[in-house]
Amino acid sequence: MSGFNKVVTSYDEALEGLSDNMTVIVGGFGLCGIPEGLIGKMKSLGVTGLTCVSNNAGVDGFGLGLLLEDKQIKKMIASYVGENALFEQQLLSGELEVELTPQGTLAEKMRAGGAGIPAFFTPAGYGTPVADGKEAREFDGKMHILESSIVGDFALVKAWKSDTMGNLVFRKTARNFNPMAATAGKVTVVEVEEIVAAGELDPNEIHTPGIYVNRVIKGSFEKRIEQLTLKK
Amino acid sequence: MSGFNKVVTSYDEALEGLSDNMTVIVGGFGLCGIPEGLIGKMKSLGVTGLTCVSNNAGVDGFGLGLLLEDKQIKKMIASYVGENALFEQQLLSGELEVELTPQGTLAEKMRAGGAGIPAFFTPAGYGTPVADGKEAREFDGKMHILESSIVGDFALVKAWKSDTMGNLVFRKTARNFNPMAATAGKVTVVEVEEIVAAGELDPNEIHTPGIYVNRVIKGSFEKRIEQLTLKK
Amino acid sequence: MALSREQLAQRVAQELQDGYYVNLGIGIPTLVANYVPEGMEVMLQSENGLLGMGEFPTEETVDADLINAGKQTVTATTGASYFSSADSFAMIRGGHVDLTVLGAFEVDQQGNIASWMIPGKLVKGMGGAMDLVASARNIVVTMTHANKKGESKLLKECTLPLTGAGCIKKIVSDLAYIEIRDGKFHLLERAPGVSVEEIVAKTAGELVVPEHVPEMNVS
Amino acid sequence: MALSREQLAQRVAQELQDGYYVNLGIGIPTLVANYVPEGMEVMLQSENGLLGMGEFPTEETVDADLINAGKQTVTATTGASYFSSADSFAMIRGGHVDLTVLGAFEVDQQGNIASWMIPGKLVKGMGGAMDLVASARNIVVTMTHANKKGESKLLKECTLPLTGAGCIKKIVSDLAYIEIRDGKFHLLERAPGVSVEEIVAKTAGELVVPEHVPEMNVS
Repeated sequence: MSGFNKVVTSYDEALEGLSDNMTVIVGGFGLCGIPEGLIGKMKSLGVTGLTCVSNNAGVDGFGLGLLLEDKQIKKMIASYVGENALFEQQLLSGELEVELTPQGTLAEKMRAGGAGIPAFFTPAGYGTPVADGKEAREFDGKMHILESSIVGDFALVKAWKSDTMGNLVFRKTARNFNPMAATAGKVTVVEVEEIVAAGELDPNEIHTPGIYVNRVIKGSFEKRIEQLTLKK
Repeated sequence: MSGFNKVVTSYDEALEGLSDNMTVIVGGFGLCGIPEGLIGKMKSLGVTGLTCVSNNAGVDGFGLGLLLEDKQIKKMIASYVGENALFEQQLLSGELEVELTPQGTLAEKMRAGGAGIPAFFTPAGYGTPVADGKEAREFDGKMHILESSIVGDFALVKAWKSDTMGNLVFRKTARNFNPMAATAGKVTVVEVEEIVAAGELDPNEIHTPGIYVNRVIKGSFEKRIEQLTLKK
Repeated sequence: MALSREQLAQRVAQELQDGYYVNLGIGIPTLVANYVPEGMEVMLQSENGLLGMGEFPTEETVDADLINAGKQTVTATTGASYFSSADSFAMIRGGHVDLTVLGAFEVDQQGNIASWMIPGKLVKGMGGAMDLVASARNIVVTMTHANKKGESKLLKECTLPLTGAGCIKKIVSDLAYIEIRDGKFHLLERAPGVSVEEIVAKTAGELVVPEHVPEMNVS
Repeated sequence: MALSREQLAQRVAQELQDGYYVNLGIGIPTLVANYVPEGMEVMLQSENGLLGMGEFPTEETVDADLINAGKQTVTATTGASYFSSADSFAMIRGGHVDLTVLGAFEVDQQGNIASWMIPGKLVKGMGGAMDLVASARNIVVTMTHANKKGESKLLKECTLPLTGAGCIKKIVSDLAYIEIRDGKFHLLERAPGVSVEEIVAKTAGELVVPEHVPEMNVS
């Protein structure tokens, strides 16, 4: 077996090394493009004290909402939460801490984490509560704040296809936070719909090169729709 | 004609508005993936006092080297130059100013320019002449320097294919600096090998969305090879 | 009479130009897509990673992998492209979107906007709103002129935590079209049948009223 | 006897591990690709935007759009990918490359490296070298131990402008394999037939010499 074969066949292998109090970056936007099986496995592993970094926190009974049921999440870093009664309860009771981050800043923090950029200036959040305690500076007549990057102990990613070497292709808007998440994990685990042989993906059309990926597992997905909206 | 039709049919239209003393970002790595026709047009237009931002400065008689013949470039921002006798002469005589920038920093400066990030910290260049006059700061036990973004009055880009709406696909390593350059021009002009109808490119495989592109022109390319190296 | 939601969208749509890339927020802003003038083309940017958002899908074409920033199922138009959230906000932060339309709780005469957080109420988060208002060069805020208690939402100074500072220049309310410059609100148009007096009464901030205030052109 | 260029590459290749992503600089580092041990796979990263660099092309397969960082025509291996320069240096700066091999003019016992600029000579530029040395966790410098005048290139303190500060930990020279720790050079191996005395004589910086210095295993 080649040193570049990233395929694992069990969720136990996929999440080997994941333990309490770790920081876990999770791809997805709402319920779109989330690594469903890996989240389920986090739940069954029972790891607690997690800091989860993800744009949203799922809904009751699906997505990261599953981890709230057993109070596995200590802190959530997200741009938009509260699609979720359990989340609200735990937040109000003080069992859960939330760090709200502008969506673009959150995306850029992950990208920077993967790209060796420890901090960057952004205009988003200047003059708002998000700027509290952060350095502000003017560039070109406009105020910006300094934001720092995020790296996860694990990054859990959902992709459409992977080859055995971990080269990834995403599908439509299920791409969202997944490519940045993939770069920002000390261990990056990817759950995909389809695994193909190395060489099957066009090198010109790979969204995430395999260098960022440690493990790939073929999952099966419910792909629950959060807001089914049809043409009238 | 739709407001999204970016196709122009003459180099005059393509470079309309380009004038003396502008900052022009030019895609390419060596002679690979350079907008040959647009560079040729810059030469024939005779614009001078240009600040050119490009990884390299071409060779004698090809690429940006062409603009040196009539001393059109006042300042070059690049990571590696001097494949070029004329360049050397003009540098030594003081007719040409050079700002050498680490290659990754140069790429990130363009990306940041297009992405509304005015400045970022990078470890590259700390402790070297590149750091002179720049703010240095420690993150996570490692020293970094603050680098600022680059925006061009024009960005000249070479892509493989474009649709009429300016959605771009690059080919192999001719991609290089072109995608970032495309985002960092106040006016972005793209020279391509092939223009296809809108809808012909798979939306999932577009490298640069048309929102960054102002004008597209079909060029013809010599694609000169700088270092032909064959298998023995 | 105060504008309906549809009329608000109609008036905002008059800010569109052919070839504009536009980001529409959730709620009334979304309706603007229904009033793009005949013969004009605009492309909608959805900040979750889609340029070229189309109408809602049919039951046959619905795709869980294709949603908008409101998490609704959508379609993609001809010439659309998909990209990551980082690339999407690079586009937004870099000022490449021509027009951004969003709602607000309050706007003040300095151009500050509050739209995401009411102290004492559970906060859901700012989503992409802070990035959008801090970056866009051309923003239209659309909202009711006063809240349900009749209190003005156009203030001397915002009372709620801000979404962005000094970034709003245009407001389309149900009563008026207003621009912000020189630290003041400027009344440019009034809703059909709405008196200048009513607008003045419902504007808490400093309002500059010209001699003649034309009526908006909405149907 | 001092190692040949090929032997230098051979010794550096012993630092490879199965599954490594590797960036090889121009010159001797490039030769390392010829000595990947049997049964081991590595992927070469070329900073102009290619992961999975293959051998040189034939006349039939040569492609002007497929070059390496030295601007030579190359091929791509199975499982290769192309990406932009920003993405390439994100990969490099983010520490995702397992091993970086490059040449140098001077290295000092603090791990500083000078490799791009000789004052008084025309400077061509640093290319990607500053990003590579500042970011890689695992760097091997390969160079001759002394310059053509016989002057040591392993110094107490670099005399030339630096490429990077405090970033070098391993040197494979034509005379020795040396590690840098605690602000000192540590002699770990010597080239076959080269005496410890010669290495000591040609090392200007502080060199820690253990009792037994094994010979390198090169053919």
